[in-house]
Amino acid sequence: MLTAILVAVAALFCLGVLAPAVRAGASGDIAHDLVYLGSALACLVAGSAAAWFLVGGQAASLNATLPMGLPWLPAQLRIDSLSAWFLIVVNVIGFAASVYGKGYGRHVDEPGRVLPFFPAFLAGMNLVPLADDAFTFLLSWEFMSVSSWLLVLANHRQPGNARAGMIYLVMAVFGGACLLLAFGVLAGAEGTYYFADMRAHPPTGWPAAIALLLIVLGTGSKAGGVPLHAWLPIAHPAAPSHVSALMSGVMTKVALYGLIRVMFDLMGDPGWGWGAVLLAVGAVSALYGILSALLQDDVKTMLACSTIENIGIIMIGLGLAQVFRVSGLGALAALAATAALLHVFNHALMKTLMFFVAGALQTATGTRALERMGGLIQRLPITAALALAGAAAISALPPFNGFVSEWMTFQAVLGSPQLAQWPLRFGVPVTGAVLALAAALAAACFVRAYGIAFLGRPRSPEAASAHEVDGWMRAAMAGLAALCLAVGVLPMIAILPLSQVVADLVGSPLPALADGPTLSAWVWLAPLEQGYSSYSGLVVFLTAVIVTVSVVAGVHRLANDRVRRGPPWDCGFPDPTAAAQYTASSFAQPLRRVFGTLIFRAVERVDMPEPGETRPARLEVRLTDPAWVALYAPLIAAVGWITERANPLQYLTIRRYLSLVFMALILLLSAVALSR
Amino acid sequence: MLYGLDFDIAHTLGTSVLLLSFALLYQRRLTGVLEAFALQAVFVAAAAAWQAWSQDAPHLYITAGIALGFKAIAIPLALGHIVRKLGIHRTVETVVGVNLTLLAGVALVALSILLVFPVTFASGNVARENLTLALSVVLLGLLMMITRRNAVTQVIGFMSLENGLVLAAVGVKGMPLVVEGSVAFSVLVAFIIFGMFFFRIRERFDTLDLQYLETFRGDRQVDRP
Amino acid sequence: MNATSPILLQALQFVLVLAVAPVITGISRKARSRLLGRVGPSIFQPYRDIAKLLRKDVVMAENASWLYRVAPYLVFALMWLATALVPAFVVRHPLSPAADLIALVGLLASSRFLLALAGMDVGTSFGGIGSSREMMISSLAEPAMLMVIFTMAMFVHTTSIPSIVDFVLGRPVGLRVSFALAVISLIMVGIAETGRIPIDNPATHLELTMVHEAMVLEYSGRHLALIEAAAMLKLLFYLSLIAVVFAPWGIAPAAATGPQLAWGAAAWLGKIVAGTLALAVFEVSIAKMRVFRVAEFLGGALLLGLLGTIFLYVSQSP
Amino acid sequence: MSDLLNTVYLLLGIPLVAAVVLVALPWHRVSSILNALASLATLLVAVSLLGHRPEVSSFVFIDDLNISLVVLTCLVAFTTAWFSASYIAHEVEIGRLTPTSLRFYHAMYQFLTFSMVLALCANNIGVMWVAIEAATLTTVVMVSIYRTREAIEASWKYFILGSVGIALALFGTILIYLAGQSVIGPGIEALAWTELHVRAAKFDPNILNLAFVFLLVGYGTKVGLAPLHAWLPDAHAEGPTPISAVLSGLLLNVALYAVLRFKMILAGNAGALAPGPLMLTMGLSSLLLASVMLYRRRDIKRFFAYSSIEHMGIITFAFGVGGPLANFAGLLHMALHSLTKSAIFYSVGHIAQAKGTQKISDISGLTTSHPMLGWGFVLGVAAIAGLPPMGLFMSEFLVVTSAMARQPWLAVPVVVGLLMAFGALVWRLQQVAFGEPRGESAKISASLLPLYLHLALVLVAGLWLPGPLVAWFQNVARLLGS
Repeated sequence: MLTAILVAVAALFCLGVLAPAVRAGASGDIAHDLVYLGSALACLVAGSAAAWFLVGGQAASLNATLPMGLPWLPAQLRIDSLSAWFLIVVNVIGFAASVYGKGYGRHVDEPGRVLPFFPAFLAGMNLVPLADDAFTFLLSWEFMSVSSWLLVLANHRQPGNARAGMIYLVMAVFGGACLLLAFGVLAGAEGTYYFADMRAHPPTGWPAAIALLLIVLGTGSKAGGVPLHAWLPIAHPAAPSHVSALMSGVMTKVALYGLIRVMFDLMGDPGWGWGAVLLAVGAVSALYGILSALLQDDVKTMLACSTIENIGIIMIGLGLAQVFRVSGLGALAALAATAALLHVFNHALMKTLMFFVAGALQTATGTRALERMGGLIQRLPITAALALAGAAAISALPPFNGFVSEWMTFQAVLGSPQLAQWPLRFGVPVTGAVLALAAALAAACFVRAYGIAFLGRPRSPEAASAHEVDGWMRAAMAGLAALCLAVGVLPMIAILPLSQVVADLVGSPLPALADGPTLSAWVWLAPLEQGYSSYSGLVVFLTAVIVTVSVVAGVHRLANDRVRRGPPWDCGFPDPTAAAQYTASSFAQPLRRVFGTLIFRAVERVDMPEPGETRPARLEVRLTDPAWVALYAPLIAAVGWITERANPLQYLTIRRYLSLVFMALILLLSAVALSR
Repeated sequence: MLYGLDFDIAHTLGTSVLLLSFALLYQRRLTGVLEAFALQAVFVAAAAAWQAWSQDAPHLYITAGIALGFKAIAIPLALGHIVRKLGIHRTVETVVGVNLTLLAGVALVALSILLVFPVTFASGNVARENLTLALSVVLLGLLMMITRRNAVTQVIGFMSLENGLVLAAVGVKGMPLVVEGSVAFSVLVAFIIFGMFFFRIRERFDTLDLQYLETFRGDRQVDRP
Repeated sequence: MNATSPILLQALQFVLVLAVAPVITGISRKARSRLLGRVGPSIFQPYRDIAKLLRKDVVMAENASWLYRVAPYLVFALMWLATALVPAFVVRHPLSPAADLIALVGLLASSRFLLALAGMDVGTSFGGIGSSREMMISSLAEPAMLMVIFTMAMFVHTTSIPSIVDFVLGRPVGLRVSFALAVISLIMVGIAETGRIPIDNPATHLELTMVHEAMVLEYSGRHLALIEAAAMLKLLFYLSLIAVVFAPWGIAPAAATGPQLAWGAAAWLGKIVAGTLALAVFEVSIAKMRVFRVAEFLGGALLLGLLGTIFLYVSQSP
Repeated sequence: MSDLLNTVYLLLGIPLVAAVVLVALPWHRVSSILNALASLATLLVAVSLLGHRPEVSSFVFIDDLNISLVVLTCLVAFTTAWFSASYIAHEVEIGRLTPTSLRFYHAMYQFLTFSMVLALCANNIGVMWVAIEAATLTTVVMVSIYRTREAIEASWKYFILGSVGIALALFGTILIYLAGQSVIGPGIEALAWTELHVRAAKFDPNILNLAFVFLLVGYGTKVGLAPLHAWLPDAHAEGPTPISAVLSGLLLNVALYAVLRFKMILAGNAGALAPGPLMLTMGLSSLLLASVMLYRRRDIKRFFAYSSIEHMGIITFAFGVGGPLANFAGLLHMALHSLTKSAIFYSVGHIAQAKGTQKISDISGLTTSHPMLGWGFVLGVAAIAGLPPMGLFMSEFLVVTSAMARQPWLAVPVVVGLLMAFGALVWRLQQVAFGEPRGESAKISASLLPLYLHLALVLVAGLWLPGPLVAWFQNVARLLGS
């Protein structure tokens, strides 16, 4: 199986190399089809191989050694349940993205800048979970960053994208540097970079703390955890939509894979404090992310911000798993871990779906600004229906998949009374409250987005004359929507493969699955004990369907089902122009008043024309990212300051340079003189 | 064999070279600097010749010859010519006060003694003394290069630094390539002086010509990130 | 008479809640008018309204989309389902494990989600106002509700209502600080969610004040009937939720006999009617708030809920 | 008399003869081709050294350390000559260079090759010193070849600082001889590497320490270590680009090679103080200073000159850390840096010619206007920035991790410096390579093969290293000690 995956990865690399050649040699279209269909195939192979490994489960892990890198450090590759799970996530989404790209790629400005790097990016993301030594891990990690950076720069002519790419790559490399140092600590003085050796003797005391801090910094910054998130809403939207989907839906998860691998696997028992750190970061990220999403006007930026929220939710799950694990509460740890890993999958599905929708909107209307859309449910009915599913899923509404993982996270939160540490006993419920708030705000956020984009009347001629997107894109979106519903209705299809992963991760399986997947386990999701807290997507879904059908039937029997069309009533004052309808910013206004002024220093400025002026009044809303103000801006300023101060060194006179030489000489001489 | 005398003479010559380095630092007039340097060159030549005799290494006579002919006579003349031709005003402009420079010089000598002192030699004290003196002369030469603004004085500083090298080289038994080395250096110095002629250096090395100092600093205005 | 089949009871509850919901609304209106010194309509007026609406034609804006037409049915169905899943007269139904408290909140959220979208469909400014305010209110009310649930669940270690009921019934009655806080918070949430004064006024058409009404302004005929019915069900949902979670006394145990069932039903009716009257008194005794004060109101509810959970440890700590 | 059969003499002879011939040739097209051919011949001879090593003679020798550097030098010299053929042709067209100065240029080029190879192969510290001085003076002259005021000031600066460096290095050399002759006895043997390395243990440690300081400062000036680096940026910026390529790619390495040789002597002597700390300090200061200075540069060649300082700092740091792993990393980084940096200068040369300017702010959108050149540039800069899968990622990984293994805290400033430099590189890279193309853009007819050849080598090195190379490096790394 590992071989199959490696072959697929190699194929992806080859595609990346071939693409420009084919473009130059044959034609762009051939290259296009070759790349996207090829990557779809490769993802299919790799994904099914990983799934087969996980479900078939005859071997705990498979190893392979490639004669690459340094002679005494050949690349170690290994697949175990954890990496298999993440490989499944990567490749399911990769497959969808390739199919989508088959259609969407036609609308990219400069395909030549996308085709070579798209498969390379996929390959990089496939390699990270496979890496079994620090060098290979970092190599593929950085490679993943580089290829996605080039994809971010794909439409490099648009203003602002250069800045996006710059910030993105620098932050990515910062994360990589943190990981490099962390692995240096883990490797210890004898410097063995194999994960196996690190696992064998994990550090303790200060080194362990430093290593974990660096790991959290490195992976957290890549995953977009607050306060290192600021690059994410800038970079993810800049890429073409199918790439944004991969970056937001998958790459952030791969980053979390690194976190899990080190904290749960390599470090042994890092103690509950780090779980608490994850909880805190997760809570802040969740709330912050969704609030900023709620205030965005750019669809893709909004989605990127909501990614920050979901990363927060996953981190909360991981933090809970960590604290429960070290407190010896196996069942709860398993529950929390399942919730987190399930949300990894769910969020990948729904965020990708939503980014695909954003791409469809962009191709249909040529804009990403909500304020220029509207009424698209009429023009893009199918996309609208699929988008509705995605929005419901990402707002954690039953019977979709988002609800399942959040429900399980809540169940895990409810286990907090069994914890011994008082800080956690108080902290976890607060986290739960934040989580609840985030979930509710998510619903508001996506009602706003969907309502403004798809409902109402067209706000721009482009929106009025939009056309439904092509079959490939619709197929990709439909597939993902179907998966969202399927996982929501029958969570077992995802939880069952997860059981092995969780068991390996926290050392104890999910109690519900202790005695295999029984029928009741399939129907009733009762993670802890049968009869207690339980949820059944299937039953809810079926009953809802039955009830709805009977209601429809009943109402149409009882009532007269005549329908008259007329102008909207609107309390008797139908507004003439579409510009008068509710806008995205006006929709967000109440919540902006409640939260925005506090967190984002939101400033609303109404520019009201004098009587007699004909220009329209404008409402201008300015938001500032506190993390940017507090962290990034000062750093940039500091660099500017230092460089400014150092710059004169370029303009000294020769005599001064000679004196520098002289000083150096004297210093070294006196050092030698004093060294004995 | 006359070990003591050998030692004394070598020592005396070396010491006088060092003293003349101080004299170079002390001089306030350009002509005076030139004379002091010529005298130093003479002593270096003498030291070389003495070593040639005492180690009976005839090739050192060549070194002595170069030192005498080139550095003690030709260069001072050439420089004097430049000084007159370019009409460089006669006084030496110093960066830090002369007394301060001298103090620094003393400190440098102390440092070199400190450095060489623990060295133990199979080959008698000759080399040790020589080494101390040579090291001091080298450091003093460098000091002169950086504490004098005038191009001529800087060249002279460089050459007295090189005198230190010669002193060290001849002091060591059977050092090969000394001649080649001194020749190479004469070439180097010739280059420098030629350059000063060629580029019309009035003041310092780093102002080839006053008018365009700014153009090269064009790198200064910056587009920020 | 032996234990009747659970399926039948479940079906019975579906019918029962549907039947009772309008009269509860009727009672609350009647009570309120009486307290205001008016005679007020009969408590059965809501039935007539719904029937009338069902008979009327639907007048729909030209640009109304399929979502606009589908929404009322789904909203009503989900609300009905949710209300039917809250144990009324008997503790455990076959469907109860399908949705614990959190899932019930989820169902409500789904129906609200659809309704808010439907409000924005036609693209009138009223619909927008309504949806935006509705989502703002719910975004605070929902977490408050969840905190109340946490308070119960952390104490009882479960979120399924039957287990909670068993637990509460299974031990001597003792008023706990947490529960007091929780019930207050839950009442505040209920008031907000069911669009009563001081959050919203079900009987206003004044743009500054209305929330729910603005959202459904465009609806007419059977669609409006469904939405009205859903609103009534929502009121009933909260009443019976509070009743069953905080005062489950009298409810019939699982596998109950006829008399137990009858007694259970009677107790339930009594409790919700009492709740309705209390609500009416509360409503007439205070004034409607500005929309932006709602945040503070619900923020208070959220904090109370959180306090409740924290106090659990205080009361629990050895 | 096997010395005369020694292949090394052939290696040295070819460029010397070529230099003499080229002085005589008036036609610059012919001479540029001849120049390339001569370098090719030199390269072939150098490669033949890999097959059988000539026995050590009293004058020249080949061992694990210098063989790889010799081959590298000849390779880069050849590719640079190839690149220079097209570059120079363009310079003549636009009249920046006259045929007469070109005769000079090509002869000098061969002489430079000769002196660098001599410095590498010399089995005599005196000869090596002479060779490095010769190389310096040659480059001084070549930097000033454009005769612009900037070029002249740059070469003058280079000349003065270089001369002082030479003088100090000579003093150090004399001291080493002094240390040697007291053990080996007077005479030429006391200057031979082969002797010095074997007998190092018995030398007087105090003289060795003293000597090493002078050698470090002296040759360090050539390496461009801060604060001795002042000549380097201007010399790179103002000279013809092929010379910048050779300077960055080769001459710095040669000077560093000298330092390493002396480090080996100290490593062989128990009493001498570890040179590590000194080199660590110099390396770190260079790295940090360069990473800061990178930000305000507007001239693209000066920009990459500073990046060379940065990388020399990294290499020196690696050797300062010491130990087999760090030394290996240093050697690897040396080789890869010279390949990458020369490749970058090739592309920069073409860019400057295509755009008619060296101002970064006037260059943009290169991947659009000149795809092959632009992407080559992107690859090169990505490599120099240490991005995978290029080789420098591997060497930098090794540098940092080996530093972590020995002095964990030192790894932090290194990483900070690397990040700083990285930021500047990416910033400028995006500015030059992406965005809307601006300004004039002439088509360039030059072959980009040298550029892509180097990049391919660097890429391969990033994924797989040939066994023998690793064996030599490991052996040398052991000799370099800690």
